Formats: sequence, structure tokens, C-alpha cells
Amino acid sequence: MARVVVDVMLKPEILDPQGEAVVNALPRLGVAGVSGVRIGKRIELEFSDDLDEATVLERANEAADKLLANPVIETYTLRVETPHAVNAESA
Amino acid sequence: MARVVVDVMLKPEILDPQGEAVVNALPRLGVAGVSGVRIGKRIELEFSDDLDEATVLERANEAADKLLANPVIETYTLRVETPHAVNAESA
Amino acid sequence: MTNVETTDGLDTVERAVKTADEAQPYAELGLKTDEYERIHEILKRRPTQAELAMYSIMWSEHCSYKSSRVHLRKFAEKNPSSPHMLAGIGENAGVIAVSDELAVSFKVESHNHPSFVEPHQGAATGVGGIVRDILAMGARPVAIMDPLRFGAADHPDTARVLPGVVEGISHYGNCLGLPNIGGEVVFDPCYQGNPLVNALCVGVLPTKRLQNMAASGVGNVVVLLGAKTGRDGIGGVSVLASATFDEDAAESRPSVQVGDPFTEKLLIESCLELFDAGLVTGVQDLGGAGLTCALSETAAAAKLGMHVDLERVPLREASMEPHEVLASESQERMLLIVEPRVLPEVLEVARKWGVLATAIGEVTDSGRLVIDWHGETVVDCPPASLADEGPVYERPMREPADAALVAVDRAETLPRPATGDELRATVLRLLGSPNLCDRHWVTEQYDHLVRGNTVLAQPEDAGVLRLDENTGMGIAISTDGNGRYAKLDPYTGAQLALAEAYRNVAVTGATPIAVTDCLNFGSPEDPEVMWQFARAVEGLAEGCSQLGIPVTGGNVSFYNQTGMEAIHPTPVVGVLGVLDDVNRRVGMGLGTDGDILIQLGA
Amino acid sequence: MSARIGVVTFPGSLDDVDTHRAIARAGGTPVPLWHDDSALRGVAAIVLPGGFSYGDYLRCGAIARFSAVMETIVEVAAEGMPILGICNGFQVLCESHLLPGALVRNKHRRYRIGHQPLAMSNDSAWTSGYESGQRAVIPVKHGEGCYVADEATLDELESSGRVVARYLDGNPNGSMRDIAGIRNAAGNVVGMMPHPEHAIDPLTGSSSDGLTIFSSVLKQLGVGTR
Ligand SMILES: Nc1ncnc2c1ncn2[C@@H]1O[C@H](COP(=O)(O)OP(=O)(O)O)[C@@H](O)[C@H]1O
Repeated sequence: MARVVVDVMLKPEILDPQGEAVVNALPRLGVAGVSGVRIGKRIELEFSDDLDEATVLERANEAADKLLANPVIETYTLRVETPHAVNAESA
Repeated sequence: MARVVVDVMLKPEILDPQGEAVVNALPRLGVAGVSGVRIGKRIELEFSDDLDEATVLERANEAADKLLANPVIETYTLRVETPHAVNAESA
Repeated sequence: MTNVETTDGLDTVERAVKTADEAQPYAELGLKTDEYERIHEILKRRPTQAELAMYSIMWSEHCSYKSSRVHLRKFAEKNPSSPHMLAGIGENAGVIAVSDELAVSFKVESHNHPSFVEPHQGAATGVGGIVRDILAMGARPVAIMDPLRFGAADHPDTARVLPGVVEGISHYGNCLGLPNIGGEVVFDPCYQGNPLVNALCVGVLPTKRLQNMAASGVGNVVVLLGAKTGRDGIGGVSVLASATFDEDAAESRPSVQVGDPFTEKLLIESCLELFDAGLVTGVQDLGGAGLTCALSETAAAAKLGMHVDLERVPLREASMEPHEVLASESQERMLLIVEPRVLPEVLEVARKWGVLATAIGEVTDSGRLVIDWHGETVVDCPPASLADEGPVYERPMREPADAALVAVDRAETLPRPATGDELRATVLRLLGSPNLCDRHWVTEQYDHLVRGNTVLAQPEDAGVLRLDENTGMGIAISTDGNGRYAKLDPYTGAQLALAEAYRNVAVTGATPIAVTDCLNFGSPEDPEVMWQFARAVEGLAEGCSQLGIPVTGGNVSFYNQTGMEAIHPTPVVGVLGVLDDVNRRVGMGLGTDGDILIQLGA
Repeated sequence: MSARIGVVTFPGSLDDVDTHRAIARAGGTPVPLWHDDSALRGVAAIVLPGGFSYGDYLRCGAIARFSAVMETIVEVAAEGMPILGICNGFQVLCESHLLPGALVRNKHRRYRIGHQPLAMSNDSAWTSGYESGQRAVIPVKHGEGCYVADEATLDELESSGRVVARYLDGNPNGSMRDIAGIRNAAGNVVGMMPHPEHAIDPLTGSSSDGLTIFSSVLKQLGVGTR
């Protein structure tokens, strides 16, 4: 099964109230040294097996463009993820 | 500046209504072949420069463990991100 | 701290004098040549970039009311004099005494265009903006209402805009803890490219807590309270980007503002605590025109001067330039004027609520608004020239060409159902109309219970709130408007909107006492639109005069049009009434079995 | 003197004013507690009210859990002091692990308000005034009230009678087993999504069915449980 991960983040100049709230909370839990936090979405799309990587990426791109990200305030990146190796991603 | 990315996802057995909604909406937008969608959070933590990678990872782990993820419903993974190479991540 | 990158090439007053002939992009900023020349006359030199930004903003239609001002005067002229009116047109919002101790502040405002661009954030920040207006009067915001207009219900764009708008209002209002006690949802193709998102807020204050915007008291400190300042909504002045910015950066300047209701809630609580402690001399909300508007209006109102060290403003992005800081529409900020001796107490209250507070300047007796950036003066002008002395136009007006046609199409000439079957078909068509359908999908996303004083809310004709738990004294509010009526005849249409809101308030058992209005129209540069506007204002002013209740404030929204196609003229009217005892309010449902139904009126 | 019941105000708490009113209406003395102050001011019971503490950012209740007052509350909860979390307060109690499970986004994904029929149980500090199984109509209003827990936890809650309120006539958020509220094993800590403080007077709410929550705890405190 092919999986595409779409990361959707607020554009850097857009206020991220959520990130602000977390950055302010961290010192209270004793976690020092964090100067900024941005919170976005990680969206995992599972595609049916019979599609090749190019098709999968193209469709994921379309999904991101039309639905997953709001181009007015967000940007997205996407990548195919190798199954069973969540921590070893590459573009 | 060191950046750690924490990905927080709902555990597979927890219902993800947003993901469900996206799966159902995609065919209507003309995007076929997506069999499943899970929506989680991508949290970017910026650390101050003077911290080495080990410290940064340790603190990020503490933040994730205590605050960023709720172990009852979520799991998380984290990684240090090389600046200026958003699409070339590795653990 | 000196930041070489930004001070480099900084357009200071000194530089403006030396480079008198430098070309400036005033036209791109929306200023006419004669307006630009007037700025020269006022300053006796060319404006700096920062000044140019400020004049372009303050002299815009949105801030200066340059097209509407001559007409809005009718409200003041016709207003019945009322001893209960503590603040009226010209203030942030009207304030009306409802008992010996209590007063109510209310106002309706538009956030139409931003809500089309980004429905959720546009609508959310619309709520945030009107709430700060009410707060600036010293009132605790206690409820909101949302008159909305969308395009055709089955148009794909409505499917994008409507859910986003409702979600934005729901999220911001609910998160602030303000019950939503009413509003309107109307569908008409004329709003397709120009949905109307109007928001009303009502607040309550002990009469003695009434606040004032004037930056009075030479030596008093100017404090900026609330969120950090970012590049929100500075799209309008981005042509002023200095050469240090590449094109990418200019492109990325957002015209969208993102709201943070959590910060607004803390801002409300901290301001109220400061007001109650008597620590505030003057206060002004930061709305559409950000610091530019707040600094110039507070300084102008006191007829004194002000000195600001602009680099003290806490920024979200360090690379911001002075004109950007001045133009930023970052949400959730208030400007306070406080005496130096109470500054530590003020900062302590802000700290307690977790709200940023920064002293950025002081009141002077210079009669000028002087703004420095890292020690160099970038603005030096008379504040009234920005706030009160903007251009005023008497725009040409012309009765719409289709007026005769519209008038000919009279009700009597329209086909009517003659048989039972036809009547049945008509009823079914009415029932199937989106304009008469159940509003539950919208209203169940709004908290109407929070604060525990909501006596009537959706789907009632008017919202009713209890203000005094001991006596049961309360208020009723309704907003109404009908663009189709106003299109047929703006004068009568405005009066019908007033009459409907008035009736809706009266039927709860309340006595109507005051009016607010949001006038949503097309382009004032179109003489036909201008005619509609003038007629609507006359109708409303005359109607209020006949009913004996004053217009206490409101808002004008022009340019609601796509190409040559303007929306129907849409005056939205809010009426406020008082009930001695909300326990005796009358709801709209039928009572009990066997009750007698009586029709009153025509 | 009537019993002192604390109401915590976190940044972003909203229904704290309503909770004060409800406690007073039930005959108690409401005492404001501040998130940043661990002092409990001599209260005999505590309510964590509804609202959007810390804007509900990240997860509802997640940040509030780390406030000074919560540290003390975790301690006194273990000693048996009655603690009630309403809506956002319920979320805070789950995040603090004083109650099991979690509250996630409503299945229909929207914030929704409604007058909700519930079946109440009567074996907790806060519900003892209801008849067992009594029907009560109390408003719900939330976007993230879908109660989830693993099967073992759910079975344990059911078998030990720890479900204190269950949705009737339709589940407003998709919560597992129609759970609207639960208690801890000892019965002193209760969390519920519905808002009893909004059901104390038919003038401003759907009923006065919620008043029993507050009178229950006052009665219990009156007989000197603590
Ligand atoms: N349609 C109107 N009817 C009555 N008063 C109006 C109307 N439009 C604007 N005003 C008044 O003109 C003044 C300036 O309006 P506005 O610029 O919206 O205020 P603010 O400075 O709060 O943005 C306010 O007092 C407002 O109440």
C-alpha cells in the first residue's frame, strides 16, 4: 500500500495562536530552551496498491491543493512514505 | 537553530472523524484511489542555538511525552530536522 | 538596539525634507492627486513613507467615511434628544443608560470582504473587532448577533463561504464566552460574490465605568496591550516595501488576519479589571487601521500631542518596517493611556492575565503626533489631519435607471394563486425556499447559554438578556434588513427594516430605546448606488425620528460589488429595548391549548 | 455557614460565572480559585468549569493540567475531596489522569448545543440526589465531547457502576457506550460533558434538573464526609 504524507503548515507570517500557547506553556512543565512552536497538520493518505508512485503523488497533490490545505493561509509539502519505516523518510 | 519535528497521530483504534470526512469527500472532488486518511499534528519545535542535538532531542521528547501527545489516544514520533532541507528528512 | 538593516534607507522626516522631489506611489495606495497635494500642504513637505501609509489608510473610504459623511449627518440632525444617551455617533459605539446605575453599549459592524477571501478567519475577526469596540467603551461584552447574507443556497461558492463563516463566528464567539442571541441568514444571488457578514455586539457597564478615547494628560503613558504585531492585513501598503525586500517577501504579505479568541478573552478580562480599578485615562481598540488609527484618534481627541517610540512595539517578525508596524491589522490589541504613577499596577494586571503590555510612548503638549523608529523621526504630523480632517465628498447621485421598471412591477399585477391547488403549490414553494428553512444547522453551532442570562435566543424574533438578577431588568435586541425591499425603494426599505426590528423587540415586551445600523452598499462611485445610500439614510433617520429613538452608531460598508453588479442595497438595522422584568417576557410560541389568537394591525 | 465550594478560573474559562451562580442557588458559597495559585482557600469541594482553557489549543484541557492549582487538586482528590469537572473541566480531569479515557472531536465534527436528556446514576458525590436512572434534561455544548477509552476500561467503568450520566434519545457526539459522565473508583471525582450549571432555572436554561448536582454535594458535605 502506498502512503503519501502531506504536511500542512500555516505560512510563516500567519499567526499561529496554538503554537504561541504551547510555547508559553512549556517552561511551566520544566522544558526550557524552546524559542518557537508551530503547529500544523500531518495527513496520511493511503492509496490502493495498484497505483504507481507518480500517479499517487499526482493525486495526493490534487487532494492537497483542493481540500487539505487552505492556500490563503497555509502551505503544504508532500512525500511518499516507505511503509514500515516511519522514521526513515526521504523526498 | 535546531528544529525538532514531532508528529502526533491518533492511535489506529481511535476514530478519526476528520480523516473519514476527507476520505468521503475526495471522490467528489475527482480524486480517486484513496482508501484511507488519518489526520494528525505536525509540531515544529525551535530550540535556541546553544543546545546540542542530544539535549534538544531529550527536551523535545519530554515535551512530547508530557504535553504534546496524550498517550491514551495518541502516539508520537520525533526527529531533528536539518534546516533548509524540509523535504529531505531522516531520523 | 540598532538594526542596521532596517535603519538603512529609512525614510525619515529629515530625509523627506532633503529629497523633496522623490516620486511616491500615492496612487497605488489609493490616494488621489489632490489628496496627495493636501498632505504636502499639511506637512509643508512630502510625506515620509510611514506618513504616506498613515494618510492613505486614514483617508480611505473605510476610515474617513468620505463618501457617506455628508449623509450620515442626517442621523444626528434627526435624532430625538435623549437624556439616556451617554455616547453616540463619533464614539467607538453608542452607550445608553438603562437604569440609574447601568448602561448598555451596542453596535453592528461589517466584515464582508475578508469573509469572502477567508470565510472562517474573516468572520471570526469580524466578531473580534466589534467586541473590542464595545470593550473600548468600558462595557463588558455580554452577547453577539450575526446578520448574514449569502449567494444562492445551491451555488458551490456558498458551500465554501457559509460553513466557514458560521464556523468562524461559532469558534470565536463561543471561545470568548459570548452567547449568540440572534442574527439572520438570507440567500440571494445578488450576494454571490459579496456575502455580507455583519456582527453585532452588546455590552453592559456601570454608568460610572464609561471610558473615553482621548489621550489626555501631558506626560501620560501610551501602553499597547495584547497580541504581538505581525504583518497581518498590510497588503494595502505593501507597495511601500523598501528595496531590501525581494519580491517573494512582498508576495507573502498576507492580507488575511488570523484571530485568536483566547487572547481576546484575556484582553477583555484584563481591560475590565483595569477599568474597575480606575487605572485607565483613555482607551481605544485597534481595529482595521491598527496603530495608525488608534494613535491618531486618541491624540486628536485630546487635542494634545503624542510621542511614540515605535520600535518598542512587540513584533512577531523582527524585519518589519515602521510603515508596516503602523499599518498592521494584527488582532487582539488595545491602546491604553495611563498615568505614569499607575504604570506598574497596569503592567501587573496584564501580567496576571498573561497579556503582553508595553509602554510605547507618551502624551505631549506639542499638538503633533511624532513617531520615532530607533531614535529617528519617521512621522511628525497634526493628529487631527489624519483622524478628523480627511477628505469629504459629495458624490454625484442619480436615481437608478431601472427604478421605473421596478416600480411598475407592483404586487397587484403579479399572478396570485386562485385555486386550492395553486395555493398549495405556492405554500410548498415557500416552505422549500432556503430563506424560510430551519436555521438550526447554523444556530446549533452557537453557544447561547453561556453567562447564564439568556432568556430568549434563536429561534425567537429578538434576543432577550437579563442584566440584573435581583430586579429581573433586561434588554431585548433584534437585527433586521431586507435587501429586496430596499432595492425596490431604499427609503421605505430602510424604514421597513427599522420597523421590523422595532416590532421584534416590542413583541417580547420590551420598550425600544436605541438603534444601530450597518449600511451595506455597492460602490459609492456609482451615482445610482450613492442615490440608494442617501435615500436609505434619509428613510432610516426619518423613521427613527418618528419612532422617537436615536441612532447611536453603526457602520458603512461600500464596494460590495462585483464588476458593475452591486448587491441590493442592504441596510441592516439593530434595535435595542429595555424590559423591567425579563420574567414577564413574551416568547413567540403558542401558549396553551384553548388560547385565543388575535391579529393586530393591518 | 454554608459549605464553601471552589470554582477554578483558568485563562479561557467561561462558565465559571454560571457555576458560581449555580452553587449559590443550591445554597453553597462559591469561592473563586485561580489557576496560578495553589491555595484552596478552605473549600470543601471544587468545580472545574466549562470553557476553552488556554483556547483549547493543542488538546482541550492539555495545558490547563499543568497549572499550579491542578497540582493541589490532584492531591486533595486522592484524599477524597469532591471534585467535579464540567465539559472543559472533564477534559482537564482526563488529561490529569484523575479520570480514565479521553474526550475527542465530536463524530460529526462540529460544535453543537442542545438540551440533552440523560439517565443519571446516584452513586457519586455529585449525583447522589438523583434517583437511580432518573431522567434529567441538561444542556450539552461542545466540539470535543466524544468520550473514548479502551474496551477494558469501558467494561470496568460499566461493571463498577462508574458511568454517572448516559445520553438518552440520541448521542450528541458519538461517545462510546453513550457515556456523558463518569466517576473515579472512590466516587468523589466526577467528570461530565453536560452543563448542570446551565440547568438551574427554566428562565435561562432547559430545566432546573442540573441543580441536583450541586445540592448533592452540599448534602454530602453537610453530613460531614470531610
Ligand atoms: N451607518 C451609520 N449609522 C450611524 N453611525 C454610523 C454609521 N456608520 C458609521 N457611524 C458612526 O461613525 C463613527 C465612525 O465609525 P467607525 O469608523 O466604524 O468607528 P470605528 O472607529 O470604531 O471603526 C462611529 O461612531 C460610528 O458609530
